[in-house]
Amino acid sequence: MTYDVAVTSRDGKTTSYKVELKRSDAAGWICQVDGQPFTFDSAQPAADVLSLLVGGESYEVRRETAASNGNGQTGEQSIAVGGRRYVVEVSDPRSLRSRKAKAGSSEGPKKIKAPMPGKVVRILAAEGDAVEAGQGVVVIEAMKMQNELKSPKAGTLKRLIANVGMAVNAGDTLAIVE
Amino acid sequence: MTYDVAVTSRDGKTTSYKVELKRSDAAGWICQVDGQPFTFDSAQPAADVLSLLVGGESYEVRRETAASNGNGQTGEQSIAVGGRRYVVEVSDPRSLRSRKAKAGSSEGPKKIKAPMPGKVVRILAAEGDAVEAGQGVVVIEAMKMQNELKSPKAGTLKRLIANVGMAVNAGDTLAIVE
Amino acid sequence: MFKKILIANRGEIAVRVIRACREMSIASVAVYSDVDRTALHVRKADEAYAIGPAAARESYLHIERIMDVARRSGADAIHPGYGFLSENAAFAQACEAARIKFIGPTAAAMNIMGSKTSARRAMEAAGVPFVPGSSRGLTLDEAQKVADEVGYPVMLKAAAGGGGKGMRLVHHPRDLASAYEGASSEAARAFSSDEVYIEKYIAQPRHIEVQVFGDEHGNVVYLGERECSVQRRHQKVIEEAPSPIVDPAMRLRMGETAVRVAKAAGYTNAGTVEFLVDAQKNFYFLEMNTRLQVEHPVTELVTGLDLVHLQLRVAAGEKLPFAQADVQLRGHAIECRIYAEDPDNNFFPSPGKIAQLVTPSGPGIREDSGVFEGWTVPLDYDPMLSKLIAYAPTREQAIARMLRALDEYFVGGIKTNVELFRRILHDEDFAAGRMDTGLLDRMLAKKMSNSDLRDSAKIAAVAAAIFALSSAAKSSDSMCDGPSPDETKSANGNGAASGWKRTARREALR
Amino acid sequence: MFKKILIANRGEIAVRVIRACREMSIASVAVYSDVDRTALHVRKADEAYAIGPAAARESYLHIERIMDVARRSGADAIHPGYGFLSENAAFAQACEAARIKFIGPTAAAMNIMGSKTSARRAMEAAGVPFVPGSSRGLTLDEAQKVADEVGYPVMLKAAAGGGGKGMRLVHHPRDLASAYEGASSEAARAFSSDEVYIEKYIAQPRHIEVQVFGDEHGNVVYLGERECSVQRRHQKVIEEAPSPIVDPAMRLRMGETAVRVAKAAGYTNAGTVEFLVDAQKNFYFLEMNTRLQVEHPVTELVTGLDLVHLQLRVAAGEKLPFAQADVQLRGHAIECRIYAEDPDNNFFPSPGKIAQLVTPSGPGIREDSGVFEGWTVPLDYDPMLSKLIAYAPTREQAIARMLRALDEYFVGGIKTNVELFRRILHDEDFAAGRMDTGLLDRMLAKKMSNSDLRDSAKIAAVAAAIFALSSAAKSSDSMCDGPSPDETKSANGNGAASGWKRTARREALR
Repeated sequence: MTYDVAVTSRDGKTTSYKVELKRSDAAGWICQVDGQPFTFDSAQPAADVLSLLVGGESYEVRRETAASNGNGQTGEQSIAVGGRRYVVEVSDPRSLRSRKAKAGSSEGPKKIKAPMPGKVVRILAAEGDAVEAGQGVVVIEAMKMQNELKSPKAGTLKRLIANVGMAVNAGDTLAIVE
Repeated sequence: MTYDVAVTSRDGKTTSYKVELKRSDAAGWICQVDGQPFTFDSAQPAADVLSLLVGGESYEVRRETAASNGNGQTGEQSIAVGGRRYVVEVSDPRSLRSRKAKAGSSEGPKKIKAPMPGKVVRILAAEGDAVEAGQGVVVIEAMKMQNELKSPKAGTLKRLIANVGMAVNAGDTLAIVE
Repeated sequence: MFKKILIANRGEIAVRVIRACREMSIASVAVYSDVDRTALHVRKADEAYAIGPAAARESYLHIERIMDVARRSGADAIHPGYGFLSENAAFAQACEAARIKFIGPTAAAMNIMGSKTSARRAMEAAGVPFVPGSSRGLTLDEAQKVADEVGYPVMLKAAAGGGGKGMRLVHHPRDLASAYEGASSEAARAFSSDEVYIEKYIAQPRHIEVQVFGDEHGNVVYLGERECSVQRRHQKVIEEAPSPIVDPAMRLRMGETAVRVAKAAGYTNAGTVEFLVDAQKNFYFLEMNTRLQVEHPVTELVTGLDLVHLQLRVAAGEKLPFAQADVQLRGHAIECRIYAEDPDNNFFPSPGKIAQLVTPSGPGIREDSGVFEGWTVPLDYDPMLSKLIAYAPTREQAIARMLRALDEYFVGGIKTNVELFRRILHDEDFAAGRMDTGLLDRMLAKKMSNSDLRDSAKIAAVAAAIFALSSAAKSSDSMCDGPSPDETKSANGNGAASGWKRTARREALR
Repeated sequence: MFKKILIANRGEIAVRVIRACREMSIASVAVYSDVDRTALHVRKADEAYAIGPAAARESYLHIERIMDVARRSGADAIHPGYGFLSENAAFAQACEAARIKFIGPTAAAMNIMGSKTSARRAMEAAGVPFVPGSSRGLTLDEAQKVADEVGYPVMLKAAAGGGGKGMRLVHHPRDLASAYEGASSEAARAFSSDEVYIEKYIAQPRHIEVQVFGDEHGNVVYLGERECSVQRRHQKVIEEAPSPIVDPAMRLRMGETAVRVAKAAGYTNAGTVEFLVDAQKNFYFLEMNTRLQVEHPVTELVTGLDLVHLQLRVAAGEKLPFAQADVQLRGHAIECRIYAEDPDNNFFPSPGKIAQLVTPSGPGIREDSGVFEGWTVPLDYDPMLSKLIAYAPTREQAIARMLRALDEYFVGGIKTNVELFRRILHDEDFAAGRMDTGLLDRMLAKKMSNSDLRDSAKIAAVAAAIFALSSAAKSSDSMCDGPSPDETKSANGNGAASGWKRTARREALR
């Protein structure tokens, strides 16, 4: 089995690996990463947990799927190695779903989405305004905290969906910058 | 739905209850135990866990099924209320399984079974010997501990299956007293 | 001693108090809102009663409903925890009226301390050192005058406030008006009072607080200090005891000042006197919190005391069982507040279902948690999940121990700030004890080094592939019955867990 | 300090040592047998290597294989934990030969203490008080003579023994022969030496031990005592510190005797001197355990020290970082050894899969565990799952706290002795500190009161019915798709958990 795996670390850098899992002659397993041999032993103590021994080095690995947001899209899959988390995207050449998954990557005008449920308490820019990257556009309040949603890029505030007092769900689009 | 529930506490006493679960007029539920009304609220925080509120009193209840023993028979079901455990046997009048379950209760000659896997290290009585209730018959060693298996009743050691050095599984019959 | 105590709170602090009740053979009564029916505090209490919908003001802030449960259940005392009604004098009065003991200070003492301006008047009379500024709520015009007098930068604060809400730092006169508006509107929402006042802003101050405890026989002691300078938006993130910069002489001075504060207010039970400390180690009275603090465990670990047990005994009229001289500090304790929030996304709260939960344990580790695996964190309340506390003989060991515990801590399904703590505890300035309330913001401004984050990416990639393979396996397994050869041959139950192997094998045989 | 330490053990103690290594930034190397591939110590270590099949003598007792891993991994020290090779002088010698530091006493010191008879000779020379009896292994004939001299009852003991194996109490001369046979054969199996000796039996003695610690510069200190009188078949069940009967004067006498014992053996690192204490508080040397004890955490909690950190530092050649005068005891600590065994069935070991695991936490609770939910406890080793330790300012509070923690503790799928501890901690004699090594057997002989066990049977019955209904529901649910109305209407994810309600509703609508 061969998988294309895109690994994104917390600093946003994404690296892609081609991982081929093959049975070794012995009880162990041989894996090729980007064509280079990679030998290890793996066991699964519990669901979503792997214990990997790579040449003696012990790695505890956990998988998690982030809670699905308001839009019913299921959240991203991430892998924690020891204390470090990576967002991963696995595509199996033979599967369609994974290719579909890739599609969602953001193109065209950038949306400002509500990252969680809450209430809009202030609007900081008007439709048509020019906005800087990182400039505050909408303030929502949730769990007694006010949070300013910033423009992802410099441009024009093309659409403003949010209005003060409006209740929003995670994932709702509040404004569009172009 | 009505169930017959046999509850056995750790001191061996068994009490039987007839439990009828019925919807109440309100959102809550009405239950009759042996014909007496019994009102409560129930929620299930996780699998095998119940939170019962009975007139305000909060009970955390957990269900467990003991590990199946060597013979593949699945173990007994028990219910823990707070710190206390009870072995329960639920029979649904409409189901056959539960009646079958009842069948297994010990009749006729009493068996001395290995309560867990181990090795027979000593035999303390010979076939045909008269044995007292509680008299040692077989000694098995497991987890570095020697344990003496005693006769469940006074009688004759009718059969002796175990012999020194023999490896035994949980549930294996080692001897029969009649 | 009390027979039955109602806990007017939720989350970890409710569980904390329920545990203390159990340890003292006192019946505990929980209250819960609709979204908390299966919450830990409901399940651990001896009794539990619903008090309304999710919105706090309809449930945990609803005095009448809580008093009604207290009467119905026959509770003879109420513990308010922190937050919610804990510093609400009206609630304390309602308890007095119902002849139910409020476990905390008197309503009178609360009223003095409840408004920062009245607190300031009382404390100035007692000769407690203050940061220059106004001692009462101000109009915008007045605010502008006072700001000019004490000089910029200045801090706007909600008179009825606490926990950083309704606070604004102003560097330039031109920003004062908008900040004033923001502070007072936020204050209005948070405390239903828009009164704000002004103080001179102390650059890079430390936040150090002193735990005090008073009985109802006039005895007041201090139980050492807590360093709480690691903050974000004026919210404490890490607390420790003792403070790395407080020596015995300074501890004595701060402690005695704190006791003077408490006595000036006729204070009883547990309280905390917060000080700002400048670079020259001068300390200024900030406010007094008339409740048990979130961070009380670090004081418990270094003093060997149990502050909640003590609260109950003192509230029941007992004398403090020890004198000031008996209080000895030993070792070092650090607390991390584990929040359901996303440090990579502007610290937005991240409510939702906890799909996996692995909590640390072992030597020197204490966890006060309000959650469990499978619990869905409601979005209606403060997103704190639990408090992780590490104790060790020295500060250096306590930091290393906390890092070990954080490595063991895993919360799946929602985002948490666990990784943030790793970063803070690895920070040079933090390790050296060079802290001020700006430390965290400066740290967050720095970019993380990639090397630090990427060296196990390859492992992650391989693991992801293995998981993919094993889930592919499950679907196929479900179709064929009977265990695979490996399952039967596995040495014990644990061997059989390695499901992906046999599938990969199957793959290879194709 | 060491760069990399191999832990030649498994279970909770291996995890305990690995945690200490992490806290001291030392790489840790685990070894494991075939059944332990997914064990906690393998997963928590930085490195892990297989050393053979389940049988201990093929893996955890196999010196060559462990030394081989040490060499391959480049470990510069080995921590033996307790049990297995921890008191095996040959292993210590193998380490010396390989220039790998053995974290414990020298092989020479072990040899002196390893055989009780040689230990006795050395200690008698140092003027340490002893129970009358023989000071060497005896033939049956000799045993009979000595027994007649000191008078019955007498105790037969394995010279190479420890932990109660190969011990027999003999009340009458006629039972001596069979007991001798049993003791020596058990000794042969356990320690591959059938040497046994005899001691006068002290009626209703207490078992109190003193923790000692020596560095490699001639300094030896004592760290207070542990009361270990609650035993079953000479196996400790509950340990606490301090002992309820030891006052400062007695502590001083026992401590100084223990230090004398250690010095007489040229002892270094952590060790424990066990004493028998009779009704008049006379204490007699029992044996010295040349390793870290299972029950070391209670000493850590009352002294504020970390004994494993200390072991590593002392083994690395550091001086003890404190003097005897600096050792202060504070508060009270109790440890319960949680075993996979069935108290209702003659304490038979109960290996198997841990289907559910809920562990206690919160104030004053420490758990040192070697297991996790889903782990299958192998039948090849000691069935201890974890150690639960409670700390509080007073013994009374510590007992109450432990009871609270036991109520929170739940292990599903296998039998444990958790309920046994509830019973012990509720016992009047235990509560009063009236303990001797016969306490537990006497307690177990008593029948339990029914009232104590049956009053929530009705709740259990109702719960069983609800579970039955909800499982019935699941099967039917799986056939119909789409959520039930309740699921959609539930306030948050938690509400939806109450699966049985909607089924019951369906039932009612039929």
